[in-house]
This record gives sequence, structure tokens and C-alpha cells, in this order.
Amino acid sequence: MLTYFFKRLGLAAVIVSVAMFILFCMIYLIPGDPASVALGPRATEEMRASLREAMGLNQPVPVQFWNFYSSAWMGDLGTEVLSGRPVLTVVLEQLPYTLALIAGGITWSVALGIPLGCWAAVSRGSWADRIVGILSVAVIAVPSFVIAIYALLIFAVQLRWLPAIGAGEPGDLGDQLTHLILPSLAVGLGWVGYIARMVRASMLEVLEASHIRTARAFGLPDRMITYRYALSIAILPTVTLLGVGIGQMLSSAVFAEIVFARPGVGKLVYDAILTRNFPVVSGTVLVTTVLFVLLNLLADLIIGALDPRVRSSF
Amino acid sequence: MAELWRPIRKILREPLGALGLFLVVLVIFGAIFADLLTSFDPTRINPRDRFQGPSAAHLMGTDQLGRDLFARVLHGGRIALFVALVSTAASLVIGIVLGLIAGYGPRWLDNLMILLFDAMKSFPTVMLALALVTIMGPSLTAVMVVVILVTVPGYARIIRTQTIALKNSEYVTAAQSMGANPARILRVHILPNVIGPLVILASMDIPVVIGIEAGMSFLGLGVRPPTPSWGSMLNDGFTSIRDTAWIAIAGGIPIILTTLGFTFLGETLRDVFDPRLKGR
Amino acid sequence: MSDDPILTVRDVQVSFPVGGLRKRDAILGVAGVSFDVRRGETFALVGESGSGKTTLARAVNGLQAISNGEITFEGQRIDGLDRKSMKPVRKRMSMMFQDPVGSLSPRMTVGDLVTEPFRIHGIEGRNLRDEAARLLSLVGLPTDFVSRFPHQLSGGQARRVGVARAIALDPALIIADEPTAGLDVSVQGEVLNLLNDLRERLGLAMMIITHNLHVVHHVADRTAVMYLGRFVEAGDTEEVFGAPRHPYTAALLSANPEPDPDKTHDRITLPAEVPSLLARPPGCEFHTRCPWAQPACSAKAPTPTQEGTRAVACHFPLEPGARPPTQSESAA
Amino acid sequence: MTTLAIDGLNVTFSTEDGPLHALKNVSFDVPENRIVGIVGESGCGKSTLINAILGLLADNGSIDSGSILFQGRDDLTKLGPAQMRDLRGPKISTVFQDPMGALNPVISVGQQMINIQYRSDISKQEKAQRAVDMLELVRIPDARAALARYPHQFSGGMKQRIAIAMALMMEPALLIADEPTTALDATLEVTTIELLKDLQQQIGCSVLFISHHLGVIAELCDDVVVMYAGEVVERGTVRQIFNDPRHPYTARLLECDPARQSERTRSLPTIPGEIPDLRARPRGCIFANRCHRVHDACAAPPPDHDVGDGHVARCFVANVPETVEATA
Repeated sequence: MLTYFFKRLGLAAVIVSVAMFILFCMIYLIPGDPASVALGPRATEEMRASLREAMGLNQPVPVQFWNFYSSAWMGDLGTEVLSGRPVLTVVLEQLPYTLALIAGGITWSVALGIPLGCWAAVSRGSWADRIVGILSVAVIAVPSFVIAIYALLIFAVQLRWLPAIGAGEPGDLGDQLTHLILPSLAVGLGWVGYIARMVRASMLEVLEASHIRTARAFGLPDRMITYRYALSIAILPTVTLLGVGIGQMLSSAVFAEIVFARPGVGKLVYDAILTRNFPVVSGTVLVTTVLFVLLNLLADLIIGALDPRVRSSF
Repeated sequence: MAELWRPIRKILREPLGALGLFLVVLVIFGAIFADLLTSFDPTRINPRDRFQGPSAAHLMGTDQLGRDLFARVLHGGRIALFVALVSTAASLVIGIVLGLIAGYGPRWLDNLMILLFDAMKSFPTVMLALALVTIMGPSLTAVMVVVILVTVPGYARIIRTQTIALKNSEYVTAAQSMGANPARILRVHILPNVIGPLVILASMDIPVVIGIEAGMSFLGLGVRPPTPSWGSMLNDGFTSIRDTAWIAIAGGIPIILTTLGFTFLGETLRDVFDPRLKGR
Repeated sequence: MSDDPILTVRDVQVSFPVGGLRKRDAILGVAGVSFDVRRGETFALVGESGSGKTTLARAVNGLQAISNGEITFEGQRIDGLDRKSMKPVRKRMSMMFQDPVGSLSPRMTVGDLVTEPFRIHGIEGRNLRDEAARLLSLVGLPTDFVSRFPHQLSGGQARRVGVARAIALDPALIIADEPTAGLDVSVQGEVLNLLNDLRERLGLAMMIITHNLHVVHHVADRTAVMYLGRFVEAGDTEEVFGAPRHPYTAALLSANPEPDPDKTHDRITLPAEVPSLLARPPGCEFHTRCPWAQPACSAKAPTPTQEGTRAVACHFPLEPGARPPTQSESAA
Repeated sequence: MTTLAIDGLNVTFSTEDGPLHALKNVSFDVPENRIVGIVGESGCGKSTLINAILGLLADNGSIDSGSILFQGRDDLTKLGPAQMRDLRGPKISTVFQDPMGALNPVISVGQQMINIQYRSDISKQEKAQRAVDMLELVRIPDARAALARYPHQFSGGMKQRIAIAMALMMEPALLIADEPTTALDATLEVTTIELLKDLQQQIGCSVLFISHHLGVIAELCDDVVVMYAGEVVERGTVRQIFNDPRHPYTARLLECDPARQSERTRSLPTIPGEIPDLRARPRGCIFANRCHRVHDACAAPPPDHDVGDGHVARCFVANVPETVEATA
């Protein structure tokens, strides 16, 4: 298990490195001058030149990449243009808000998705199955920011049941949770559908497997077959799916933070673009990418812990 | 003609498929005949008619610049469909080529490409879009580049996995033992067997692409004003959501109807033509 | 049939790398095998799963690179040839694969399938439709089958299509991997008869790979028995079946229950399971399961000895009718 | 007392192209303490028969008529799902063909064997001990340690022996073995069969053994049922069937087995033709289109002809043994 962990960790590091390389290529090799982007149209040629110098843009490209790469691994993502604070600090300040939002989204999607999918699979072909099927397809289809705006419109503006903006009073957990309900629903609703569908499909597949036929042939009770024999296997793809899904939830979180005016990395990067705060943009992209890769790694480890076949193949 | 008619009949037999087909046809119809369906110019600013609620003259009302929302919805459909179809088609072609190379090529190339795909997929979509737009500036091209970068790794991986599975199948081994060259094996034995499922999966991604376009335009990173886009309309509506909710509704409804329509249609297509893909 | 070999295989080894990063470890799927196939004869390779028989067949056909040894076909060295130089060889040597339906490309019609060899080798000047009809009638299928797809065929029909494709270019050698796999007993005979018939009519040599000894008995002139990637015994089929000299051959023969309820079975039961290729036993590799094993067997590997037409790799070859010495104990 | 008495069983599947009559008037007995073999080629209805007995027919399948009497008391065609479940395991247990897929991959072997005993009141330790005893009986080395292992850590032959141990653990009255050795190599096949025979005698259960391998049937079984296209064409003791086949299909099938041909021959016997489409069964004899003894009468449904001592063949000419009648 330990070798498995280190193997996966090594692979994750390689993927992050390649991602950094791609990011570097995008920033520095695509036509367009980061210095002019950062300074805006009214900057003088002198200002651009000095910033270029400061950003190291006059050095050869491989050296630039090495500087970018090595300092990023050391945690140095540059400094914010306006305040001069380290970008990493700024991003890490905002990260907990986004993580809370994603955790909320996962909670919605797991708490609703798994039971719904299981129910649909067990009552296959019934009305319940069909309704769950149509609803999950529908919530997957509609983009999360549309859900966010309509949720805001209905529950906050029209009905006034829940707060519309902000993350709640610091220190007041209840208030913070109330503020989390709508944004996390917007983030997680689509994933309720994904998970319900995935659980249903893999449940049906597992229920067809010959070891389930064997279990039935031994007269095991239906509850034991459904939950201990089938769901324990059917849940595995869901964990992988969630690992992948966290990337999309990060995307949805950006919209949710903007719509509900919540602090978080999405709001941070959006504001940074509007103010041409370039290092913050690339730093945030990098941090969220690392976060995504790490959470994927976590999903793989969970699978390894749940599935003896995976465990022993490493 | 009968060849074309049979699948359509099969889709119409499913209530959800019929609904999906109806919505999709409606959106396409609206986009094509936008100029005939409304006499308003979607970009013409008319300060006297600002913030008008829905009425007989303005079916969906007007926005903060007095532009007719119905006209903007119809013309916005053109942008959405154009982005969806063009970039999905481009992604499909690129993804198939890359996937076949990774799956049938040498091991080291496969490993390298998989690493690149995985790295590409490890950027959260919106973050990738934000980073790109910062460099390229907001434009329709930026939206399409984002769509291609986001979807190609997935398509390529699917094709690669299938290609590898087929590469070891007995009928491909048989073709090798008869002396067929790789080009022939890919063209005759592999491509026809992997392309069908992927086209269906890609058709189910059309709503996702429409969502990306609308989302980026909503953030002001996509289509430049004053070009009408559902996403930017939604943003206009969002700014004044407390007072004039109809603008947000006008921007959101077409997104919802289009994504639902394509999804229902895609699901039905898949169930009818390739039931094995269910649950993917 | 003549003594002139069409295929000569000498000391062929096939190794597969195992383990992830350290690629130095390798297992031997085929561990040094030599044999000839003569013009017009049927040669059978027999073995259980994991014996390396299919790997050996793929190596002969150039689908699997060999790590050692020589393969000569019609007087030409064919091991190590690249795809282009191998192409002319493939006209003369065709291969049939295990799964009757699975070895046919699912989206091609029977007509396209049987004429594919012509298209691959760019053979012009023939009317492919006529060729398809000719080939189908050779294998006893109605000509209107040309427009069918593989999934519309029964196992036996699909196998016939495979045979038609294999003989399309008038090869000199056909390699058939488990030609009766997945077929019902009542259809097996049809396929074997067809192969025999074609072999005689077209003067082909055949190499049949199978686990089914009863099939071998009826179709093969000569038989080789494989265990863990080596030949343990090879020789004329009649002789090998009549009086097996290697304990493994004897065990394999006795393990085939005959459909006769009155037959008393005094069976040679093999204790233990087949060893892993990763941990080949020292000495004679069969000694872990051999009822006759003696101390010497685990110490030194036997070298194959030739007696007449037969070669046996055993320190203590069996006398005809030999019974295992302490069967009841070793089976426990 | 007969363990299982099947009488006039008819099973139909509804398919897109109309009803498929999968089993037609199937009747035979599995007497106490005997091994009954069912032999037949693909499409003969073996799997449908097992599923019908176990009450595990697919959703589109239904039993139209007939009875499956278990131990003279329960008609399995009329039992509810809960009652059926109470029989499966303790009374009727099953070993399936695929040793790789028959065990749950994420539950340890020991836990699976303990789960099967969920009806029993004994302590968990006693259940584990019972599992160890069974594993030892099927010659799994180091049985106690094996409890903690997962199915993928065993070889195919061992997995099939574990499946047999699980099936016999509750000492059922009837063991259904569905091609349990087909996926195994020849040397493993014979050891598995011998093991099965030993255990059957120890436990004293009846066995319904399904196989397409005539040699295995001949060696293992006391009685044989020959199926073709969803019908029982002939049944009798193993000697009656193998030494004196009365249905032309049985006779030809036996001939086709290359192992039956003691003389080396280059032209093996075959049965030309194909199984008829079960959606459009012929009115008369199901084998008529491939039969070399076909005559005018065969256009009508043939009777179940008892030729003596329980030897029954569904054929008009069953009373005329197929002697040396030349058969091409």
C-alpha cells in the first residue's frame, strides 16, 4: 500500500510538472506580451521594458521556464501587482472558502445521488426509475451558473428564504452554513445527476454479474445482496467520478462565487483579470490544478483501500 | 430517404427523444430564420425603450440599452450553435487522430500523450479559460480554443482505449497476419468500430459546449459586445436582477431549453443506436 | 507428403518483460523449441493453458518477436524480418485464430472478409466477386453468404469463412490456433474434415494448435506436447498416443474422459498446480507434479533424446503401460 | 423419494421478434442420491432449465405450464420469491461455469462463506470453523489462512473448488452443477470431477450435472438426459444412453465425439444442418430437418416412447434400435 501511495504521488508530481509546462507555454509563448497585458494600454514603452526586465522576460525561454518551474515548487508564485504580497499567501487566504463550497457540493451530490441511483437501479423500469433518470439528465444538462442565477432569483430575491450575497459573519457557523446552502446547491446539483446515473448504471451492471447470481443461488437476503455484495462494488466508479468531478466543481465554484458575491479563489481570479493582476491569475490556476491533482490522488487511494484487487496489484 | 427516416422514427417513438428533437429543431429554426421572425435589430441601442417588460411589441421585453430581447435571443442562438457545432467537429477530428496515434503508435508516444492529456485535464475548465483569455483577450476564437482544449483529451482517451482494446482483438491480429499495413488496419478495421460511440458521446457534449460559451460570455470573456450571446444577456439580467428579472429569464430560458433539448436527443440517440454506452 | 521441411524452427525462445520500471526481469513464454513441419503434413502442438503453444504459433507467423533462435520458411530466414519484408511471406503462410466470430472484422461483409487478402496484397486482375464465390463454395458455404455480417453467422459458418480467407492466396502452410474452439461436437467434425480435405486437395501443410487430444489423434501426422514453454515429447501421432514416453503426455492422455460408461479409468492424477513461469522449478520442470519423480529429477534438467521418430525430455521415460508408483499418496 | 421431479415444463421468452419457446414439455426425475447428467449442444436450453429450477429466469421469461416438484412437496413453479430463497442455499445449491466470476471480488472468501450461513444460529467462530473444514475437504492448502484472502488471489482451479465447497457447505439435498469444469484444463477437469464424485457420496445429495462433454458425463453420471432445441429427446441410465441410444440425435451426437472413434479416421462424422429457429418451432419432430431416419410420420409431434426400464426417447422409431443402419 505504501509503494502504491508513493507511485501515485510520483505520478501526480509528474502531471503537475507537465501542467506547469503547458501553463508556461500558454503564458509566455502565445503571441501577446505579458508585460503589456499586465500594464494595460496606457503604459509607456519604458514602463513595459522595466517590467519585462523585472519579470525576467528578456532571458532565454528555457531559463525563464526553469525560473518559473523551480520557484513554483518552492512555493514562490510571484507577488501581487497592487499590494506586493506573495501570491501564494493571497490564494491560500481565499482557498478555504472555495473548499467549503466544494465540500458542500460534494455533500449534496453524494447525499442525494447515491440513494437516488441505488433506488432507481433496484426499482428498474418503474416510474421512480424513469423520473430519477429524466431529472438526473436534466440537472446535468443545465449549466451550473444558470442554476446559480435562478436559485438566487427564486430563493433569495423572490422568496427571500435564504441570503443572497456573501459568505456569512465570520465566527458565526450557522450564518456561514445558511450562506453556503444556495451556492453549494448550484455547484452540486449537476453532480447529483451524474452520481445518480453512475450508481444506477454500475449497480445494474454489477447485479448482472455472475457472482451476484451465485449469491442469489445461495439464497442470501436481498438486502445483503444489494448493499454488501453489489453496492460495495458499484460505488467504486463513483469515487473515481467524484475525483474527476472536483475539477468541474472548481469551475462551477468560480461562477457561484461571482453570482453570490462570495469570497474564494474564483472571485479572486476574476477580479484579478479585471485588474490585470497577472501573477494572481497564473498562481491561482496553478494552485487549483495542484489541488485537483491531489484530490484525484485521494480518490485513487480511497479506491485502493476499498478494492482488494487494486490493493494487491501494487 | 427511408434510410434517414427510420432513425428519426425510432427517436420519435421515445417521448423524451421526441421532446429533445422538437427543442433542437426549434432552436435551429429560430437561429436560421432569426431575421424573418423579428424585425428588430439585436444590436441597435434604443435609449427610449430601456427596461421595458414583456409586451406585444417586445415579446421578451428590452434590456438596459433598450435592445429587443427576443431578437437577441434568436441571434444569440446563432452564436451558440455555431460555437457548438464547429468546435465539437474540430475536437472530434483532432481527438480521433490523436487517439488513434496514441493507441496504435509506439508505447513511449502513448505514455507521453497520456501524460499530456492528463495534464490538460487537470486544469479546471474555467481556470484554463481564464488563463487563456487573459493572454488572448476575449473573443469567439478564445471560446473555441477553450472548448477544443477541454474536450480533445477526453475524446482522444476514449479512442485510445478502444484502439488498444481492438489492437489486441483477434480480427486485427488476423489482419496483421495477412500482411495489412497499419494505415489499412486503422482505416478498415479500427476506425469504423470506434467512431460510432464517440460521435454519440460528442453529440451529448454539445450542451456542455453551449454551457461553456454561455458561461464565458457571462463572465465577459467570450463574445464581445454588442454581439448578442445568451451568456452576456444573462449577465445583463444578473446585474439588475432585483428590479428587472425578465432580462435574466430571457437569457436563461434559451440556455436551459437548448441544453435540455440536445441532452434528451443525445440520450435517446445513444439508447437507440448504442445501448452499451449507457451510463457513461 | 515428403520429408522436405517447409518450416524449420530451431531453439526458439520468446521472452516477455515483467515488472514496471526495472525491465530486466523477463519470463520465457517459449523456452527453446525446435521442430520441422514437412510439406503436406499436419503437425499438432498440444498443451494446456499457459504452455506457450499460442505464443509459439504467433512467433512462427511473425506476430511475436523471438528473443533467440531461428525460423526458416521455404528456405528463407523469416525471424526478425520487418513488416515489409515479411509481407510476401504472408502470402505463403496464413493463420487462423481461436474465436470463429471474433476473428472476423465485425463491420465487414463475408464477401469483403474472404477477399481481404487480395486487397492487402494488391492482387489486381481478378474479379473479387468471383473469387469470393469460388472461396465460399470451396468451404461449402452458399454464395449468397457474401452479403452477410459476422454476427449473422453461426460458429461453424464463421469458422468456414475463416478457412476460406486462410486459403485465399493458395498458401503453403496454414497455422490453425484451436480450430475447433467454441464449436459444438456436431460441428467440430465438419471443420476438421474440411481442413483435411483442403489440405489434401491443395497440398497444404498445416500446423494445428489445440488442447483437445482427441482432435489431434484424428488429424495430425505428428504431435508435439508442450509444458511450460518446452516440448516434453514429440513424434508420430500414432506412436505418441499408443505409448506415451513422457509422464506428462501420459497424464494428459489419461485425463481425457472417454464417452464410455463401462470404461474403467485408471487415471494418472497430477498433484499440485502448474508452476508459475516466474518461478520455474529447478531440474526437470515437471518434477513438482510428476508421480514418478525421483531425486535426480529436481537436480538436473533432462535433455531431449531422440528414439526413432520420437524425442522425449525425461530422465526416466515410461515403459508402455507403466502405472504411477505411489499414486494414492502423491494424489493426497 | 425423488429429489426433483420435472413434469411437462414449458418456458417461453418474449422477444422483439415474437415469443421464443425455449423449453417444450420437459420431463425427467432426479432420484435421491444419484447424479443426473444433462447433455446438449449450444441452444439446447440447459441454462434456461437451470434458471427455471432456481427461480432465476430473466424478466422476459415465464413458465407457461408444468411442474418442478422438489422432494415431493414443493412445486418450485408455484413458490413465491421468499420461499424460493429459503430453498436456495440450504436445500438446492449451485456451482456455475465461470470460476473467475462466481465469487464476489471485494469480499474475502471467509466472509462470503460465513455470509452463506446467515440462517444458522451458531457463533461466528463456529461458522468460520465450518468454512475451514469445507475448504480442507476440497483440498485448499492452508485453509485457515485462505479465509482472509480474496478470490483473485486463487488460481482458476482453486476458485472452482472453493465454489464447490460453498455449494456443499449447507449439505443441500440437490446440487446443480452448470458446466463446472468447462473453463478448466483437462488435468484440472478430471481432478475436479473426481472431487465432486467423492463429496457427493460423503454428503449423500443428488446432483444435476450439466455438460456438453460426453466423456465427463459418461464417467460421472448415473442417469443422463439428452436435450436438443429445448426438448428432452432421450433419457435413461448412463449405460442405456451410451450403449443403446434410441433417439437419432443421441446416436449421431455420440458418433460425432472424436473420442468415440477408436480408429483413427480422416473423415469425422457430423450432423449437417442447424437447430431450427425456436420462435417458429416445427409442428412435428424438432430434429426432423437434420435426421437421417426421417419419414412421413415425423411431421406430427413424436410421442415420448418408453422402450423399457425408464429409458424414454421422443421419437417414432425409438423401438427400432439404430443398429448398423448405414449413415453416410
